[in-house]
Amino acid sequence: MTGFRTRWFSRVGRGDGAVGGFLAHRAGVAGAVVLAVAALVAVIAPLFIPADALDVTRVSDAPWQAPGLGHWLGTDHAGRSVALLVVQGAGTSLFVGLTAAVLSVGIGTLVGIVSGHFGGLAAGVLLRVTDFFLVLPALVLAIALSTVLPRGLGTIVLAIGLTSWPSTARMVRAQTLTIEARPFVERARALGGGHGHVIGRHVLPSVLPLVLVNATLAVASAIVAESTLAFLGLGDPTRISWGAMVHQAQLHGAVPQRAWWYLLPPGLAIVVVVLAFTLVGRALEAVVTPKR
Amino acid sequence: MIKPSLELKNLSVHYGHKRVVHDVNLALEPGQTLGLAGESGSGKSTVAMSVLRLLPRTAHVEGEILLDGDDVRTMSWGRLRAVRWASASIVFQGAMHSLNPVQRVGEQIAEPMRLHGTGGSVGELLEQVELPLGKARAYPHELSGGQKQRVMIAMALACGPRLVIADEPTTALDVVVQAQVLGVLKRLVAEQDLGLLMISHDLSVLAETCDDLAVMHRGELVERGRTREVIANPRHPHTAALTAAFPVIGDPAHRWAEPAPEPQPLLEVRDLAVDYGRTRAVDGVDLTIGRGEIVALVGQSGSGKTTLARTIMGLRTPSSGRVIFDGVEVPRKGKALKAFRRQVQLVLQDPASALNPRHTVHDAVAEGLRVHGLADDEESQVTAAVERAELRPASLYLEALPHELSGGQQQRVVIAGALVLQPRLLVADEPVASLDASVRGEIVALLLRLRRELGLASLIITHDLGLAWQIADRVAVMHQGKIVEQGSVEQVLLNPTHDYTRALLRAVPQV
Amino acid sequence: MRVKSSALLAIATTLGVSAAPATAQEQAPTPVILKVAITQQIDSMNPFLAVFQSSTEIGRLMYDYLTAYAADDQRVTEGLANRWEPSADKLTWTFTVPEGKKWSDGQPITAQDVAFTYNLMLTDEVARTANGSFVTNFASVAATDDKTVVVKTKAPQVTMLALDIPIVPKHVWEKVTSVKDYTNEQMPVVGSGPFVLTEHVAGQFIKLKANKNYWRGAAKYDELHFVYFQNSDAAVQALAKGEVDLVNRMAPAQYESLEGKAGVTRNKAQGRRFTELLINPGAQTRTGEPIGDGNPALKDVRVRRAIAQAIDLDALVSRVNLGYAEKGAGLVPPVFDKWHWQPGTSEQREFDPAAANAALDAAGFPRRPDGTRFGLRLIGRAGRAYDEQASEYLKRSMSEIGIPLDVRLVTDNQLNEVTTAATYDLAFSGWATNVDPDFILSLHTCAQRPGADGKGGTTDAYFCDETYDKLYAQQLSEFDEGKRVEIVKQMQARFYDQVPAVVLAYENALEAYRSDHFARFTTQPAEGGVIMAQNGMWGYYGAEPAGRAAQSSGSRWPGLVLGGVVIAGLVVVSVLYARRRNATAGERE
Amino acid sequence: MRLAGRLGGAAVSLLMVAVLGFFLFRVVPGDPVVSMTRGRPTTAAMQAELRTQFGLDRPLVEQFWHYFTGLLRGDMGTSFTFRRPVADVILERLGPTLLLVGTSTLIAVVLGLWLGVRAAWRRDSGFDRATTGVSLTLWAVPTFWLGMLLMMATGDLFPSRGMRDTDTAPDFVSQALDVGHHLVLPSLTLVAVVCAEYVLVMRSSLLEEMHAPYLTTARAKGLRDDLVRRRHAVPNAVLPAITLVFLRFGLVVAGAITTETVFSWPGLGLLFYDALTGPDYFLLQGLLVVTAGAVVVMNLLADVLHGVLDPRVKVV
Repeated sequence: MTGFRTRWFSRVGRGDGAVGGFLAHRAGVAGAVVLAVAALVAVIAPLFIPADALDVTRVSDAPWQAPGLGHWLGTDHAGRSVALLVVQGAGTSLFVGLTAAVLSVGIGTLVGIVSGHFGGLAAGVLLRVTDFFLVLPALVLAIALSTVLPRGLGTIVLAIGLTSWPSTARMVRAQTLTIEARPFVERARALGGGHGHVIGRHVLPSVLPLVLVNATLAVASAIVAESTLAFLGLGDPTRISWGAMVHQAQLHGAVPQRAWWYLLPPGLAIVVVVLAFTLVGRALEAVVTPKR
Repeated sequence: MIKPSLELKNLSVHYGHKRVVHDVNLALEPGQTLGLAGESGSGKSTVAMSVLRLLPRTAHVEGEILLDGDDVRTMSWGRLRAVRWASASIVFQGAMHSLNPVQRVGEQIAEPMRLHGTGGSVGELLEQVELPLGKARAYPHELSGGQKQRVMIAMALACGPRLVIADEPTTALDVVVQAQVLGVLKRLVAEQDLGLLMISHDLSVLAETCDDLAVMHRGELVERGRTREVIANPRHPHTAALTAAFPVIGDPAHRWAEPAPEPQPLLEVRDLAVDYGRTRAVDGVDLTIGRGEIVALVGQSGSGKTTLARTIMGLRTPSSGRVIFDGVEVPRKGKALKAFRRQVQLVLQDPASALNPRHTVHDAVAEGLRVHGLADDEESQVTAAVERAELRPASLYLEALPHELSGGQQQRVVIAGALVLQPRLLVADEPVASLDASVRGEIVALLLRLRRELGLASLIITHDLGLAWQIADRVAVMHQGKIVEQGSVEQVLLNPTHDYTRALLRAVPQV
Repeated sequence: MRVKSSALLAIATTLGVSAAPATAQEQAPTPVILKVAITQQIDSMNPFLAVFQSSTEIGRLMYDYLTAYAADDQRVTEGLANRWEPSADKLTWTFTVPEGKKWSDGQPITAQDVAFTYNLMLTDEVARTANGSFVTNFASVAATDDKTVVVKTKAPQVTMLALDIPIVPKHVWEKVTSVKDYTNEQMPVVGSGPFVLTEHVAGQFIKLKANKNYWRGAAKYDELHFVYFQNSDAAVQALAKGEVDLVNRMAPAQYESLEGKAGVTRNKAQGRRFTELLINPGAQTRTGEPIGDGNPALKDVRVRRAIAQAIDLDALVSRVNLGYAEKGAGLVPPVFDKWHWQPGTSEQREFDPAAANAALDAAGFPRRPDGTRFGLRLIGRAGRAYDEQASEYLKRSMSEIGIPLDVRLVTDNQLNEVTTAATYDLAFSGWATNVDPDFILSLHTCAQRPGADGKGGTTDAYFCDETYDKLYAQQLSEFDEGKRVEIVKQMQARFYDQVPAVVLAYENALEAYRSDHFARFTTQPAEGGVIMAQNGMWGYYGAEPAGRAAQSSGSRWPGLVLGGVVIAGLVVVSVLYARRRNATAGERE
Repeated sequence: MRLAGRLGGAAVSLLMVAVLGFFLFRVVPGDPVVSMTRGRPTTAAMQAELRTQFGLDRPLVEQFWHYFTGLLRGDMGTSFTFRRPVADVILERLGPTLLLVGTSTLIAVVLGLWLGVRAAWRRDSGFDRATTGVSLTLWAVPTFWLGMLLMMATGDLFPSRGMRDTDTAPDFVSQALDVGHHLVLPSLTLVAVVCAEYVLVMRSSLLEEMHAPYLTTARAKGLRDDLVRRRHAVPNAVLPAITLVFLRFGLVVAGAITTETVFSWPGLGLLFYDALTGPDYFLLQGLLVVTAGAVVVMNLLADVLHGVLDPRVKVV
């Protein structure tokens, strides 16, 4: 659909029996391994890539080479190695995904807990605002935001973070309400515990695991969102990211030239990493959600 | 020789390595009524489900299950489907969830009739269970708990089976409603000469309905005999524990509370009223609890007794009236309210949910101390409270998480959490309702011992008149937000003056 | 497995069956259609309102102007008027509209129509929206008879033979009450040009039919369709597939991708566009107030020259334009060779980083210990391949002379905003030029700078130079073309010398067409000229079909049917599958 | 009572959208008049004239008031780019978007719910693993990339752009086939991604119902397995999925931006993308109001429908 995918199905893990749980865990472990490798590549690989290899002004290889011995994933429109570009792009995509998710989940958690725990006017207004943002087509808003703000990674992070928090807020609010309805919170109140005590000792610890799950899935959708914005030409053009590579591929006519080696790798990288985050999220969820 | 309509031979069920039912032998003649008693986890429901082969695929079943002489285990699917509901039907536990929420109940009753091609009409069946015909068009959520259970019964009778299995048919129901549903079931079984296998944790319910009684304990059948004999002379210690857990009102042996001296008032409730929106939940209640006195507040669900308790605790704001504690009006907010809460502690019905699943026993018990900033010497205070709640030695339990404890132990933790603040009044909302029969006696004894040793007064909120008889000095009966009768236990329970109290007492099943 | 293969079989059979009628259809005479890809939106079909390049290009097909530019050498030639005569003081112009030219509905075209159109623009300010600049200097317009129009101007105007104003039929437009609300989409739209607008679906396509009454003679094919594409990538792809016949504005890589493609002929033409690098010369408003935040070092012309000298224009042309451009010099591209200026050997700035370094040292900007002199910002348009790539090269070139670049690629709007507010040091810009160089030259006069409030400016580079302005005023009233050319070249030399901007390259216009559908197109100019985006309609008008046999629309039928069959097949398969499952489901739990 | 409350909430949301739409896009940098006239011979006076024509020279508050009162009358202003009423422009593009999104949603719903039910019912079977795995993967696929890939892979089989060819015979059948032919790739792209979500939602929703006691009741009655599923499990489990479908449908209208961009599909998404480069204020505002309005309306519809399907929920 859009780059902005809500995480409705994140309830999948629940209701799975022992067998399903095991499966989810096994897939989750695989996902975690993939992520670890991707993170390692993102951090370490740039150190080994010679600066000249990705500088369009310095590369001397022929552009549009199909995969072969010299470049095993071929070259792009400027003669750069697609393989190196994908490796270089991992850093940007992961960085944006992580920070945007942290921002989004942070806002969402704060709003969710506040509107769930405190009643009254403020909560009502917060709820209204949350609902309002939920209604707004996130992609439209993010595009508008990235047009308003100066180009750069910060803008992308902000645009994604500011438009994707409502689902987290909803979820956290629902969870807060559930927790607050539990007898142990009533017991804490009866013991004389105030807002700080109830939130700090009961609500937050109970919400956090779900927030963690949500954050993991949020990274997945943030990476897709980043690639979407980059594809629409709204990314940070001075950085290589997977979405930006697809954008470049389209800009320079990879489709009519059938340059599959230019189009395929960045997209596959997105799919693999997003899938890995999703699998890890699901596995975490299966662990976190108490069995009924 | 009549062929038994149901015969279980060496029935064993296990899930993986976990054995739930072990070598059970049981036979049921046509028209016979048999009660199967046991605590949660005793395997009684597994036995019931195995009869129609309804256990999950992971269950491993051994032995024979003969339904009218045919072994259910080896039937083809087609044959099994034909047998289901036509030969034996089930009245499920918790009709709330056992009915399809988005289908009209009439349709649900008619479904097996169409399927098995049996005649009869939904109207007739509804009439038999004393429900108006119009209810056929209702959705389950539009019916009360009792009505739903009647629908379940009507459904069970739809295909004219010779055997009805009733699995905890009245568990979630109020005493009065329970009596009505049991009445219907009993009448129909007698009228139609049905075989009945009834499963319950409540001996008194079984005693009222069944001629024969079997008791299960940890997957094994430990006792079987005529109901009266089993109850009167239990041979197995577990059976004895079960019978003891259901106090007989009026029986001095079941009255554990020792007579208390004439007390001075500790808590006084004056003309209290509480509203939920437009409904008045508590309507002009006067109630006094003396120092060291145990008062039972009884009534059906929805009578307002829980709201009253919450208001006394200061967790709800009353619409009018006053609550006076130790001569001082209870403040409604701020530090003073916090200080008051040290004096009055709450014990909730379901200990499993009253404890934060992530907090250790130590954390849970110390929570009150931390809230009130009394954390110095936390260790010894917590240990003392835990041991006082009879979890000894405390060190065994302090680092445990709630789910590692049994229900009774959990309730003791909750009580310890209350005791640590050295309160003067305990408000206990159904403190034993969710506990197994054998455990409830221990908790009742603990509450009495605390009163004896610490002079701790209690307000026990309960629907269970037997519990009131067992523990309380005085009883207040609440009905539709008002206290209709109060007085000493003997006076109210043995010589009730109000019609409602009489109705409540009549509904209590008699062993 | 069985199910799958049977589904495949079903698809195959249906395909074979449906292919037959498709071939049969080819016998019927189908109209010959030229399909052209456009990537820019159409803002309006109302010629008084349409300002987009794509709209004006289609406007040229619907309406002739008073005069036209010849296809081969762009000289002024017959439009609706075939004769014109200025008075001695150059203030009164008399145009003759000959008899015999007809509107597409058969009505005669007369001088009345011309006078009506011009007068409408003089009286209705909304009608001046698109082409108002041509008439601001008009004093009066009158048709003395059906053949003669007399235009009086307030001051001598050199563009009197380049009035790019579509002449509209009086008998249609005199009924229009509000020009603003008139969409001009009463099909078919009455016009005087070689084609008649017959259908317009916004965002999708525009259909025109050949005007049988066109005074030059009807076009050699039947219909002209413009098909809207979101990006040139899609357009190129469509050309490769034969979905469209003509594509322009291709990126070099796209152009190269079509090399050797059967049935496709490429046209590398001299373009009317140039790309430049703005160097903020210390922007000021018309009143002399500083505006924006350009680096003060750039006020020094020696610094600007050094920067220009450090840019390897040849490398940019060969690596970024992939050779599809000519090295930049003056403001007028070589396609207009009359006005085009190339620096002489004495004026020429050769690429020489060492000299540039020395010049900067001399200008008082020595290198600091870290090797840099000062940093500059470079603003470009994100999503424009040229800017994205050229900025990398510039970054490297500038670092050679100790100037680290901070590259910021922004949206179109932001780029506009930045250049208008002069909040740049270096920025990419570019213009398309006209036959007459007046407009492109006017952009660099002092008067084009914004007013004191920072608004109302149309300046390109915030250039303000006394010498340049004097020359501009001179050429404006110079009616001797030879002398005017000389002045225009002097102006370009001055511009080159003062470097408020470096003209980087004159881009080639890269076009391609289906030569299996259309044998040839008329280019303008004849040698190395463009097919689309001409100063005229010759490219479309002169297209010659390659013979009817090649025109076939049957080729896409199999695919089309396949699409339907795939969906239908899926449905059938799932139904079958569900049936089969139902039959066996009874035995399961 | 509750319906009235929901209507009120929806109205408030729309109001906020209208306000936000106006001010958000006024912050977008760039002078639309400069954009409109770029590369053309224009004088400052002509630019000023254009500004007056579009009311851009008046104070922001006044512009807002004008826009807002117009909105109430259904007048969304005039598009800079198209020189026509925004409402007309949007209405014209609504059709293609609804066609694309409608077709895809329909296919995705049918396919997704069916697969989801199958997968959940046979949990952990090969079918389940395959379906869930494919769905999770598809969910991770960026739409635009999938679209480009499909385009590249299918080669000349399908047209690469737009909704119609210009030279198709004017009769209805040819036109319909032509549109269908163009529809295949974009709708396939949308279906792939949307469907994945429906599969996962339907699956998890049914899994939640799998242990519901009423299913045991149904089995005990002697119902066949597929009857238990069709008559009892699915009617309960489908409710959240249906609600989701409606919510998503509202969002998809705006969400087709990337698909429409890749395939040059002449719908609202493409229009939005084009309007941004203007920036065409009135068109952007109108689009935001319409797309957000679609979500609001769909939310409302989802509520009403939920009330109709689920007897436990009372809407009126």
